[in-house]
Amino acid sequence: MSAQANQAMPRWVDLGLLPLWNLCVALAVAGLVVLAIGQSPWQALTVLIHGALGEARGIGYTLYYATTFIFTGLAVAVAFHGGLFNIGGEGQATFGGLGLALVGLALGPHGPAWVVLPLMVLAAALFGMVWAAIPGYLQAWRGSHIVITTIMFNFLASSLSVYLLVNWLRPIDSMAVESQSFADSARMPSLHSLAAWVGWELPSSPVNLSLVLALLACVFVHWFLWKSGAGFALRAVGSSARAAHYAGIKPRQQVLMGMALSGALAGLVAVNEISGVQGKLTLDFVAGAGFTGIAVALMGRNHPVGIVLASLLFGILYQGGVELSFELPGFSRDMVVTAQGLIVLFSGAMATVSTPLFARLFGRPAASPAAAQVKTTEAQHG
Amino acid sequence: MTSTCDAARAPSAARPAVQLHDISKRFGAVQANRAVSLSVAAGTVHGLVGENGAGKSTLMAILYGYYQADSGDISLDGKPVHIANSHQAIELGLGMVHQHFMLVDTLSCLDNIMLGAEPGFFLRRAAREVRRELEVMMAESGLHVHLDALVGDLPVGELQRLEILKALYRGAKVLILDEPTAVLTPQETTQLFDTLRRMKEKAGLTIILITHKLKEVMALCDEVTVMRAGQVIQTRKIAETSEADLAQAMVGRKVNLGRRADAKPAGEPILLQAQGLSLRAANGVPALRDVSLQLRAGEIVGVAGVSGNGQSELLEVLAGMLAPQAGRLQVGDTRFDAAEGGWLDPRQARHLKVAHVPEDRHACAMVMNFPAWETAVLGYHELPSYRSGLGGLSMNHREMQRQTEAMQAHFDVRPRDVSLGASKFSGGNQQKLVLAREIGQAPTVLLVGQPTRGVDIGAIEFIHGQIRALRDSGCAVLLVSSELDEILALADRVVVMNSGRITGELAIEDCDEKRLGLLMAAQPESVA
Amino acid sequence: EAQPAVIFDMGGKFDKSFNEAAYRGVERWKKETGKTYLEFEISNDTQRAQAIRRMAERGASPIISVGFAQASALEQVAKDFPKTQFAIVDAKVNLPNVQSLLFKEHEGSYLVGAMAILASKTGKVGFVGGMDIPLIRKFQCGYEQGVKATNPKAEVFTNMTGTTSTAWADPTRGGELAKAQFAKGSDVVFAAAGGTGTGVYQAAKDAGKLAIGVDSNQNHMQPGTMLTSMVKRVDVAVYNVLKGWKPGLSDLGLKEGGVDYALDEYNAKLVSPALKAKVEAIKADIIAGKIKVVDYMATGNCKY
Amino acid sequence: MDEILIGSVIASTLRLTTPLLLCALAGLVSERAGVVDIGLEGKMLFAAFAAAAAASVGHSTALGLAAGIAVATAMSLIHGFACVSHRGDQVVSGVALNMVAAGLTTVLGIAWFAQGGQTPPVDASIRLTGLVPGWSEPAAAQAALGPWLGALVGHGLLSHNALVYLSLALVGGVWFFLERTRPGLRLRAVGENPAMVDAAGVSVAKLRYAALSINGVLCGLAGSYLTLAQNASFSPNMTSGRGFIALAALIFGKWRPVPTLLACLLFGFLDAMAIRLQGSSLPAVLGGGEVPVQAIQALPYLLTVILLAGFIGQAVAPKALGRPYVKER
Ligand SMILES: Nc1ncnc2c1ncn2[C@@H]1O[C@H](COP(=O)(O)OP(=O)(O)OP(=O)(O)O)[C@@H](O)[C@H]1O
Ligand SMILES: Nc1ncnc2c1ncn2[C@@H]1O[C@H](COP(=O)(O)OP(=O)(O)OP(=O)(O)O)[C@@H](O)[C@H]1O
Ligand SMILES: [Mg+2]
Ligand SMILES: [Mg+2]
Repeated sequence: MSAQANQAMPRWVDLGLLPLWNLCVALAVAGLVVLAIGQSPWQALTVLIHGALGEARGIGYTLYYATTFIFTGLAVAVAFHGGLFNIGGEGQATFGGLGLALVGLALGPHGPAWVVLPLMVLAAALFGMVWAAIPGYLQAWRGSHIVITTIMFNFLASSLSVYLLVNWLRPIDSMAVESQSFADSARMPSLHSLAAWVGWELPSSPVNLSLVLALLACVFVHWFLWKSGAGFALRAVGSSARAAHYAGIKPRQQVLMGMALSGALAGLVAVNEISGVQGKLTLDFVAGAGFTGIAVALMGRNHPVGIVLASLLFGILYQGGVELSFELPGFSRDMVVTAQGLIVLFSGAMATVSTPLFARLFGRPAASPAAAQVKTTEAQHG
Repeated sequence: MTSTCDAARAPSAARPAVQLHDISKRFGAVQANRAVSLSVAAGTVHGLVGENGAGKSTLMAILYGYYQADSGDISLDGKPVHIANSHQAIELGLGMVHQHFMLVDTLSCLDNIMLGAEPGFFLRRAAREVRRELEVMMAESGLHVHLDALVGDLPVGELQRLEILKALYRGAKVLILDEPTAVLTPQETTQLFDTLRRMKEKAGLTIILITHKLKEVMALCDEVTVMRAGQVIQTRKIAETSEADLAQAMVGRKVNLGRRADAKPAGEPILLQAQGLSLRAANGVPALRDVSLQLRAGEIVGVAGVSGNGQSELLEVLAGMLAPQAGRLQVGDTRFDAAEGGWLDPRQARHLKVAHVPEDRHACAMVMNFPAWETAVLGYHELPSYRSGLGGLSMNHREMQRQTEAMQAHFDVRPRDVSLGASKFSGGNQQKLVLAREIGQAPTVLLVGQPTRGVDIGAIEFIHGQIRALRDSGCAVLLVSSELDEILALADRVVVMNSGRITGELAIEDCDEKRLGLLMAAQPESVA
Repeated sequence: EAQPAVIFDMGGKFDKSFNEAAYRGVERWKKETGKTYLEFEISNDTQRAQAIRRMAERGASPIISVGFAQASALEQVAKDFPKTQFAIVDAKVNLPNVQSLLFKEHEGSYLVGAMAILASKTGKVGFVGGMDIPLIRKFQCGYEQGVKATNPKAEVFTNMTGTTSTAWADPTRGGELAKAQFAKGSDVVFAAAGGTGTGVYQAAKDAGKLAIGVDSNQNHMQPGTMLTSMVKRVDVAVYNVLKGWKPGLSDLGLKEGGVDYALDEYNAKLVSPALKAKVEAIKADIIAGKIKVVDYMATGNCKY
Repeated sequence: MDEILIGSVIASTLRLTTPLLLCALAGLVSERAGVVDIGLEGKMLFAAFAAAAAASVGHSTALGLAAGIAVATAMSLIHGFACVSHRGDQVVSGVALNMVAAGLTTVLGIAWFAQGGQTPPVDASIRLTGLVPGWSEPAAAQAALGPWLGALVGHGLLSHNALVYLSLALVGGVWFFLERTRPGLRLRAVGENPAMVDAAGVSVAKLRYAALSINGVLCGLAGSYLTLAQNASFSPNMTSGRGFIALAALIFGKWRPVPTLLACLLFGFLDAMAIRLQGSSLPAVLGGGEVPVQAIQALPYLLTVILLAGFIGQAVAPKALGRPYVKER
């Protein structure tokens, strides 16, 4: 405590070395588990890194996974800045997928991509928005706790989507619970096809134009939260509803708006997964990304830049994990889940455990408490 | 600077109960305490005064084991001690009433008192025992609290008594009080001081009192120590000093808090007029009953009253934070009628150039985790000058920071740092920032509550000057304060509130503490 | 020579059900031939195409996809690798380099339905499905036909476990569903619900009722109360693909031994010779085409 | 509805409520002390695994219970190490524990038992069975007590195992602990205003660790119930989101034991009803067709939302919930 208070760490230690160290600790513990089940941790690590970053295709997959996490991470972060814990990214993404698929199926065969795709993106955002706005409304006007309602809405979304898929959207002769395939104009172009278009050969991978959309979403969220008046109001409500009321901001509207935006972002997951990769509405396409978004947002300190980095980390873990199960017989996918959990634990929840150690090693007396403060505000505001 | 008087060697009539020797404490770059020595004689009241941030609270927190000193020693009753945590401090007979209440709102008074010192595993039996002891203690000390009431439901005066009772119950022989009167009414203060005096005499209690109110020091203390910038400036017997002397020692220059009479032009236009305001609080108790009020350009109207008699609600209703059940309001040419449902809201209030400095700056006036420059535009964030680009959707950070710099410079907010988090400023500086913001847009009406609560004497002088200057420029000011001195020093006209009504109105010439006190205490004749 | 590859679907190769059956098939082949194979377990939608492509690029052949959910992924990849041999279980892919292995689950379900009602003392039997998806309705529809054809007055209680993928791994809820059916008077329950089935069989055991397993022979799981299992010989099919791949559609029913009911030492006491004789007769009728079992997948409804 | 149906709904409600209740009480103790517990799901899952593994290998109920409790408590203490000692984010820590539990139970299960993550079934002789085993069948209970009494009381209320009754008793126990004992008082205070507790000379960290230990024990019981009583073996991810439902129940119950019990009973009841409503028909006015399964399955969740929006007022969380305690003024 006193070491922390009296010494400030250089920025590169705080933002670079320390996170790296935490990651290493997590990997070391995961390595122990790997060892315990009779595998070689070192081999596992090299396969993981090489699989995720070693080749163009692996990188493509990594980016594709990261895209989804950027959306859900941003969704959690936006709500968080409004003082809301949106645990319903799962349902909002599912619902977004429904909206996207309805538009895609209805318009896909009839319009060109530049008309259909934007409409699909809008539909995904809109459906996600609605699915989050209802709990937002209930929280603001009826006082229903957002954590419960969003959990319930996750279940409701999946019931609805199973019902629609099984009874209405599924082609009658198909065994699989999925909609018809979209027309080409309703598919988000993949990056390798775009690259081929300008004469650049890339191996095929699912990373698609949604990645650009995700990065745009980051820029937008950053602008929204810290540059726009609306974001100012949202953050004010998130920090102190009473002060916001004093300042003439209407907390209820902000809660509604914060959730709506959060839901819209979560809804965009469908653009990547459904329009970008599957090309048809499938069951369970969200596959826990909504929950992973919580970890992503919190590890990224609820800041878009942090979220991109955390998403990349998770992308690497997902893709590297797949490679691991390809390459190492007996290395099950559950081992990958375990490693991910350990990384969230050590790099996220226990991120400060080693701080005193590093403060002692690299610390220098702070110039002034004000200077120390500037650093943390920057961390928050980028 | 004459830090000649080493308190440790200061002549003391009785044996010292508490001795602090060469205590130093550093927070980051801030030297909060610099070789502080202090000796408090047993059975006396020792005052500790100093500007905001002088290091008083830190020193006491060290004595109470809440912080560890970087260097220095502590002795109690002449024996050197090491106080590693509050638990040990309590065992050593120290009791502390913190600057901010250390109470749990959702628990009863009794639970709050016995927490940490329960005389048994089962609460029921323990509570019975504690209640018996407390009843004796309350009778002896004159400190009365409703033991079964929830803390959240009680007025601050009672909470203050509760805090003291809590310390006494733990067998405190040395009682440290950190700004105990900041939130008390004059009546409550007098009552508290009577009690403290009695306990000093009867029980031989040693008391250390931190306060910004020099009058109180003179009234209660036997000795007083002045701190500035982490150091002891002087320690004096009370008979050997005066308010002016202390003020000068604290601030390093002469301070004038007295009233400055200004001619008040009569017949100025009415800028705000309220009629028949009635408000029922959430629990159904009427908070305002048929309150009518006019504010004219160029006058300061003081609202006096024992806290909890509707002053806060009046302020909030006029600022649009609460909508009354009945009443009418006219601000400039705009009219509102509660019966028709459309009451002023805070946003509209600012459009109508009504500025509001709320009573509770922590919960209300600032967003604690915003940096200063965001806090400095709160409420005014929709002004065109703070907007830029994208049709006004975007905010103009450069302008916001520039304005904040100007505010900080103009109001001498320290530290002069626009990016520092709002919570990191001391109370006095937070208050200055809020005031700067509210005055900054040249309001026509200023509603201000407790403008100098917890603020040191130098800052009070400055804040008073600003309010006067605003009045002189033609603004109408409504001042709610529990400090009669403040009202007497600033107001041109005083209204007194009691049980949600205005029970009297006096021109400032006719005011004195006694008359006001009588109006404030008067039983409302018939409450229909 | 190319190494074969198997891609298991979401449940994983130890799902005690059809993935596991496929696993047993390759393992048998491995033991007999001493050769090795590649494998992968899917954990999300995207990995299907990724996994199949990876295997194809590595030169694996034949590549066997287990589960209908892999159909579209397989179709994509198989087009890109016309020389590689592919096979898919539970779905039909019309490509010259793909062997599609379908099973007539309705026939097997009909048979165990008949067996259930014959073993029932109350004339009421139950069905617990995982998620309400077409494949499960196919099981349910066949089962119902078997029950009703054998005893027109019989009642069948049908329950689905849930609407998310946890429906396949929720033994607690499975157990509750079974208990609810027992309370309504049913005394035999057929579970087609993946890992959820464990709970159903346990509940039957606890209540002293009978249960019917699915996909693999699950009789050993609760000896004494497992009436039988509706086995789907994915293992045999997969083994046969490895032995000799041939393109086109194989639709495996009772006749081909693709589906069947299981009889072993664990349920020998429950299946009296009389019961066995009746069931064998029905089986023979189906094989002979005397009994036509409606396939839910073909008609999109369960009208019979 | 006849008496057997009512009895079986009652019995089913109690069975389904028990793990929820134990988990919700666990969450209640920790959250009243100011520590958010989103890791209930993971702790219950790991405890279920540990209990099943230990009981089936060691052939002992006590061993199973002890293992379940030990593992869940260890996880709670890790949560404490991250969030209490090192002021880590409580939600992140909870999410992490959930992930680790989901992965590691399966990894260990496969490594140890080679049954795809399942544990071998716990022997019937060491499973927790009903106090009056026979009454788990309505018929036997009816034979003993008569048709109505037997179905409703015998089968519905009295046919359960000790953990079911223990969980109900624990509602009173937790209430008594919180409201009537010294540590309970301190624990409530530390969730509202830790600075006050600190100033009163009581260690905030110790209190929170104590709360987390209780939390671990209760989660351990919840997990053990799943594999030693309700089912006989562990299978991967068998908690299926119940930890989250328990969290919802706890918030629904406004962080108070008795209302939390009612919320859990409500969830249990709605679940039990949904099971029995499958396959029922729409009223004739609405066309009379069969109600879609999905609609019935969604019913409990929908009703929860409606109840929450319509009848339950704002829930006020403990003031210091989720905020790590930093010594400051
Ligand atoms: N927890 C802390 N962290 C960092 N700095 C601190 C902390 N507490 C106090 N300080 C520093 O120590 C100095 C002394 O603060 P302290 O609270 O003792 O002042 P004070 O005399 O009690 O002021 P006031 O009259 O406003 O109560 C402050 O100026 C501040 O800069
Ligand atoms: N965590 C912190 N880090 C750095 N400085 C701090 C911190 N907390 C407080 N301070 C500093 O401590 C000083 C005194 O703060 P404090 O809250 O005691 O003010 P105050 O005037 O006593 O407030 P109040 O008016 O509410 O009584 C301020 O100058 C502030 O900058
Ligand atoms: Mg202070
Ligand atoms: Mg102060």
